Amino acid sequence: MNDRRQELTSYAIGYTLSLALTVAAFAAVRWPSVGARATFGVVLVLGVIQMAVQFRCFLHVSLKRSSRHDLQLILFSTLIIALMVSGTLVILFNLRERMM
Amino acid sequence: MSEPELAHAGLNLGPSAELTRDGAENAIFGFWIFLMSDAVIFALLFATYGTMVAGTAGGPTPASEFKLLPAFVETLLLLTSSATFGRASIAMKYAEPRRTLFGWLGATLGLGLTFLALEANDYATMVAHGAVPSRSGFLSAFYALTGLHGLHVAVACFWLVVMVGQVLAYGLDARVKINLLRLGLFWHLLDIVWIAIFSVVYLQGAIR
Amino acid sequence: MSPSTPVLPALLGRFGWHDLPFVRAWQNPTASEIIGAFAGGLVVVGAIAVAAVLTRHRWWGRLWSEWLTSLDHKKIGIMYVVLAGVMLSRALIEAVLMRMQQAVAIDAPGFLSPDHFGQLFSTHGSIMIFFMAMPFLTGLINYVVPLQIGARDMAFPWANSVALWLTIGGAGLMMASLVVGEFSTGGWSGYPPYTERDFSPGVGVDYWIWAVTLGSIGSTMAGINIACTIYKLRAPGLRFMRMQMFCWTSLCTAILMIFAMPPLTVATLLLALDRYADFHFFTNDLGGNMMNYANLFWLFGHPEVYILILPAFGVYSEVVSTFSSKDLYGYVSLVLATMAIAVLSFTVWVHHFFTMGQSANINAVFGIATMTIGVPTGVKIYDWIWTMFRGEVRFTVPMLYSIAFMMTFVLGGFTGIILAMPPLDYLVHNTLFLVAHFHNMLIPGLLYGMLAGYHYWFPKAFGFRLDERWGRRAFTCWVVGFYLAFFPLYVLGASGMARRTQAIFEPSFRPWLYVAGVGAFILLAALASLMIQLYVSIRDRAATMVEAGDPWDGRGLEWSVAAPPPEYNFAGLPHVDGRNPFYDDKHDAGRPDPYRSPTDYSDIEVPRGSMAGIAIGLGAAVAAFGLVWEMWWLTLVAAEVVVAALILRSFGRNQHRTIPAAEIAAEHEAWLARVRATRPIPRRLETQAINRGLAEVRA
Amino acid sequence: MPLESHRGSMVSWRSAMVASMSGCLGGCSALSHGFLAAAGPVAEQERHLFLVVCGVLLFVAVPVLLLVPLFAWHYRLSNTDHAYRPKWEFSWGIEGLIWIPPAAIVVGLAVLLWRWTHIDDPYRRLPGGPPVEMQAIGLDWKWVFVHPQRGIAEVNRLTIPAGRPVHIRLTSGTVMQSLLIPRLAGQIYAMAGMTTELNIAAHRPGVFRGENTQYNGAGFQHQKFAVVALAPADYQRWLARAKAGRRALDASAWRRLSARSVIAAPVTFSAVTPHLFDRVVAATGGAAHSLSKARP
Ligand code: HEO
Ligand code: HEM
Ligand SMILES: [Cu+2]
Repeated sequence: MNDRRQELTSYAIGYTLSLALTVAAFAAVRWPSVGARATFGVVLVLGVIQMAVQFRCFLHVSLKRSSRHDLQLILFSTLIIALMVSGTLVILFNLRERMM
Repeated sequence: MSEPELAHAGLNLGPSAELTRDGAENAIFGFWIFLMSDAVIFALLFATYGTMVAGTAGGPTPASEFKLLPAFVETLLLLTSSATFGRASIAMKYAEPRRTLFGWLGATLGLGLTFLALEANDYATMVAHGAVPSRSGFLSAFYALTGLHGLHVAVACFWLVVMVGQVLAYGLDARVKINLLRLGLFWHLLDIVWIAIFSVVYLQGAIR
Repeated sequence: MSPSTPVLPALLGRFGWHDLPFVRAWQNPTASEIIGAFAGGLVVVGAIAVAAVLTRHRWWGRLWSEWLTSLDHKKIGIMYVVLAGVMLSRALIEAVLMRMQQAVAIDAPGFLSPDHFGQLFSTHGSIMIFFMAMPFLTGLINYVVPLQIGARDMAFPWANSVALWLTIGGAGLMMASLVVGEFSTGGWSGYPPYTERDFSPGVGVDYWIWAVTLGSIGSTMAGINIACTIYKLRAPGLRFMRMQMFCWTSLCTAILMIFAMPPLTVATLLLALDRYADFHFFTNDLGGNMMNYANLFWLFGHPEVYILILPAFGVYSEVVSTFSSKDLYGYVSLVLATMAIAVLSFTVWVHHFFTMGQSANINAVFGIATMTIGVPTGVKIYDWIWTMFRGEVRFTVPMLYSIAFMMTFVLGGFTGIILAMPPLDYLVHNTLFLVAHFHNMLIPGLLYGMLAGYHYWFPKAFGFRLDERWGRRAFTCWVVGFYLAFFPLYVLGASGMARRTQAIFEPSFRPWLYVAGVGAFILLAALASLMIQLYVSIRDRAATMVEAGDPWDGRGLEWSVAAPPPEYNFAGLPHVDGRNPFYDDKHDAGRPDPYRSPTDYSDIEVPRGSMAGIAIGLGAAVAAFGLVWEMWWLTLVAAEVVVAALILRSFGRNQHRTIPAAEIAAEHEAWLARVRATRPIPRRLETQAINRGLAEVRA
Repeated sequence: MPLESHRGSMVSWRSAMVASMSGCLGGCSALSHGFLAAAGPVAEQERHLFLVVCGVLLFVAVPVLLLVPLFAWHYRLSNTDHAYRPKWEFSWGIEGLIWIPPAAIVVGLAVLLWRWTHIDDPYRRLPGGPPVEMQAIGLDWKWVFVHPQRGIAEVNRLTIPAGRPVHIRLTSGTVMQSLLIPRLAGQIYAMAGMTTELNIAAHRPGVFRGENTQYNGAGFQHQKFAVVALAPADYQRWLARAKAGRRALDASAWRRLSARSVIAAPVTFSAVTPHLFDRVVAATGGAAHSLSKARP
């Protein structure tokens, strides 16, 4: 039952960390201490960390050989998504700037 | 056991007549690919939202519409449901009593439905003071993004009910286990999408 | 078309009598309406004729149990290709109509109304891309990849069937638009705000949205399935770097499908929200932003053209190597080039809207990224050239297509690079120059590749070869017709003639349009030749049987089994130790006999047929039809059928059938015996009747 | 001076090219409507770039066009007089040959591309003094050109002075459109609620074809117009005559114009509602408009 224990712990850690990160993000907005841009930056960073936590603790994606395929898939997807999203934002904001 | 079982919690299917271990792994991998494809859809809706958030056309703005508290509660609900689902997959994997499994699945379902109810309530409040999707590009993007997520959660809840039916009908045979695993992945991913939603939509909107 | 008064809104939604082309032609018998009614009639009569033939020969039962509900990747592959053939015929006829119209409508109205012309280029483009090219390549991949990697089926046979039927459902909607209502005039790219309700209130755009969406979802599923198959089901020993090129290109195409179809789904669904629920994503007013549609569409559209071309590249790799009797030159380069093309194709989409007004920096970056794709593409072409080098080239039909491809595609690449230069694109964007460019890639690139694959693998799938003489005739027509039909368009485009033009007011364009018109007729003759070829080949099949399975002295595992292959593909799973496993076994001394019996036979599980695929695909199509016409009850009912089919399937158990080892052994040994009795033939006789599918081994 | 002589040779090379091209144009009268018959500085530069790029690309196309038939024919099965190496499948030398020169060509083209994309940016003002300011509004299925400084407007005809730069701001009163005058400059989209820009100029007086190239419905093929470039004196006369007319582009005229229709002949308006262009842009309250109020 050692494994079961280990998995339970993994979920517990994931849950606690996520909870903390969520609270931190909301708190950063509720009681802002830095400027708007910086706050948004903080929120984004906390969000990305929380995603990583959940991928690790809930979805069990890790550097282990056994989940290598999954990891590769996720990293490749992240690359494509980053290309698409950043491209979209850069292009549309540039267009906006040049059109008004 | 130091073996691949940990790759996906519960991918310990034991001997089975119908599906080999390989088959199970393929099934999960295929589902992973689907999830990534789905993630692209969400990503593009986020990008679209980002470009439209200022397109309020003189109507309601993020600042006027988004309340932190409901968003926070919804976040807690989804996060907790992810944890309860995780607990359910452990119950499945380690062949805990059927009652335990159902208990955790039921809790997950309850949390999911509550989340949906709260979200519907948010929508209703917004609609009540004229913040409808046809009002502006910003609201269109908001409803499409959160609505698609909500739709996913609704589908996941429905699927959960179907899975409970299958457990009742067949017990935990290989097919049921695989499908529960897939549902688990789906559920966790919805939570991850929600992280992006509360950061990019609600928190960004509430930043002053 | 003027909107018609609904007859029975509660039941039939927006439908009115005026939506029937027959009624329109009756009331307003212009050439345009009569052609429309004729096309609609053809669909109806065709459907009735097919049904009659099936009934007459009592084929319904067999058709249902052996084909429509089949989960066998080979049958699904064939059904995809049949769909592609049907849709190719329709879209090609439409192309000829457009060419005729432009040839006669010079300072004259021509015979097609502007609206009808608009529907024609929209259906032609949408069909060719989504319901001709995509099914064709998906079909070939479906048929060939499992055989090449030594697998018994795709990773998800059932999802395979669902994907097929979603695609057929989408194609069905395209056909339905001929019989009831109209089609979009917004082109295959469907740019809003023109396609918003404000400007296109009819059902046409809705047909387009749902047909494309179904096709798109089907392709996403196909992509997932193909990728998973290649990732997980390779035979023992078949490492990635031993895979055949066609598998590599299929894998990359599948990956592109997985990531490039979602943007299309997003674009069409957001447009649907605009149209149905008054959202404002792409509208002129209230904060809508049409530029995002262009952005989303081409996030899909550009990778899409590489989805189309990569499998064709795979076919050429197989064909050139086989018909040069030589190892493929530069395998590693080819693999790297394929991967490079796949990844780069996500970085260039802006070149489709260089003229939207973004800054020079952005245009330049994307222009340079676009040109970069020329390098790996060129590497591929050179690799095929060097594959012929010091080989023994046989001019069979697939090889002829490959040679014509290399020499013509390079010209299309040439103009592609011109378009990739933003300042030059400003001049010829949206003109026939662009139309010439992409047909120059799509016909000699994609279509020749698909046809080469069709000729190459046909004997494998059906056990007999296609007629060589008609094949050459068709080939000649495809090549001559292509040059005549499309090279004039470069001139016209450089002269500023816009695409999608129904009438022309510039007499100096006349000679070029005439030549293009003649070319279109020759292309039609090419299609007719293909049909005659099929007929002749079936008629004379006794003389061209290749049951031994290896008519071309093939290289990959697919040639090592009978033609047609048994349901389970391989009696015993092969073990792979090189890049040309079957060829090396045949030709290298000291290797095992390629026609040996497996060490032992065991039971094989194959999936049973399932009617859920057809229920889901057609249910989705009917639901979409209901959405088009605003027959909400129909949508509801059909959607429930879809959900019910999904649930029932998930509750189903016992979905496999076991073929006993003894049966397999008997069948396989009998085939081996027949192979041993077959006379091996040398390559110079391979197109003769004497070729029964066993290759002579070089002394 | 070396620089001078270099430029001299450049010019003579170009004039030779142009001469040979106009020879061809005699035969292919269609091309005389396109950018190969460039009549303004932008189109001329782009034509020049076009010729250079075509020249470079010959190095790409010709080897393939030569080698494919050569190898296919020489190594045909029936020719017994050639080497056969069925296992030969790699050579570092050839790898270098097929990767490096094409990559080098692309790098070269990339340099060209970067330079010329910036030079020919449609937003970039042309040299030659302050431009004539014009506004173009795309309608179904016609173009309205407004001369804001003079308060005159034309439909389906654009009159400009030859030899002077013209700066056009574009928008659309309906769906997306694209304005192309092939002999003068490349195209740019016009979209409702947004403003794009295009700079053109004509060297000499003449009449050039302009059109919308972005399909916008049943009258699309009719959305063509003439660009009339006049000598400065003629242009002044034209302005005076246009101003002397009596038609005004007022609200009712605008309503008639914005209906989906084709007009038979160009129309000139001697007066225009003030700020018509900006009103059209604002009327739709389009994307860029609201986006510009975005938060930082
Ligand atoms: C199968 C389809 C296919 C393929 C393979 C390609 C390939 C390419 N395309 Fe094309 N395209 C395709 C289909 C389309 N393209 C379009 C539009 C389009 C546009 C937008 C134009 C516009 O809208 O104004 C550009 C800039 C290009 C560029 C290119 C380039 C650079 C390549 C390159 O991949 C070509 C690479 C090949 C080369 C270069 C030749 C061989 C290389 C050698 C011999 C080596 C050396 C080469 C160099 C050093 C350069 N395409 C559209 C328009 C859709 C619409 O608007 O409706 C379609 C359908
Ligand atoms: C075989 C002979 C073919 C002929 C004669 C032909 C002819 C045409 C014509 C006349 C047009 C309209 C051009 C215009 O806008 O003025 C067109 C558009 C188009 N064709 Fe083809 N075509 C052929 C094959 C194909 C194939 C094989 C494909 C794709 C695989 C294809 C894809 C398209 C697309 C995408 C468009 C653009 C549609 C649009 O404008 O939205 N065509 N073709
Ligand atoms: Cu492209």
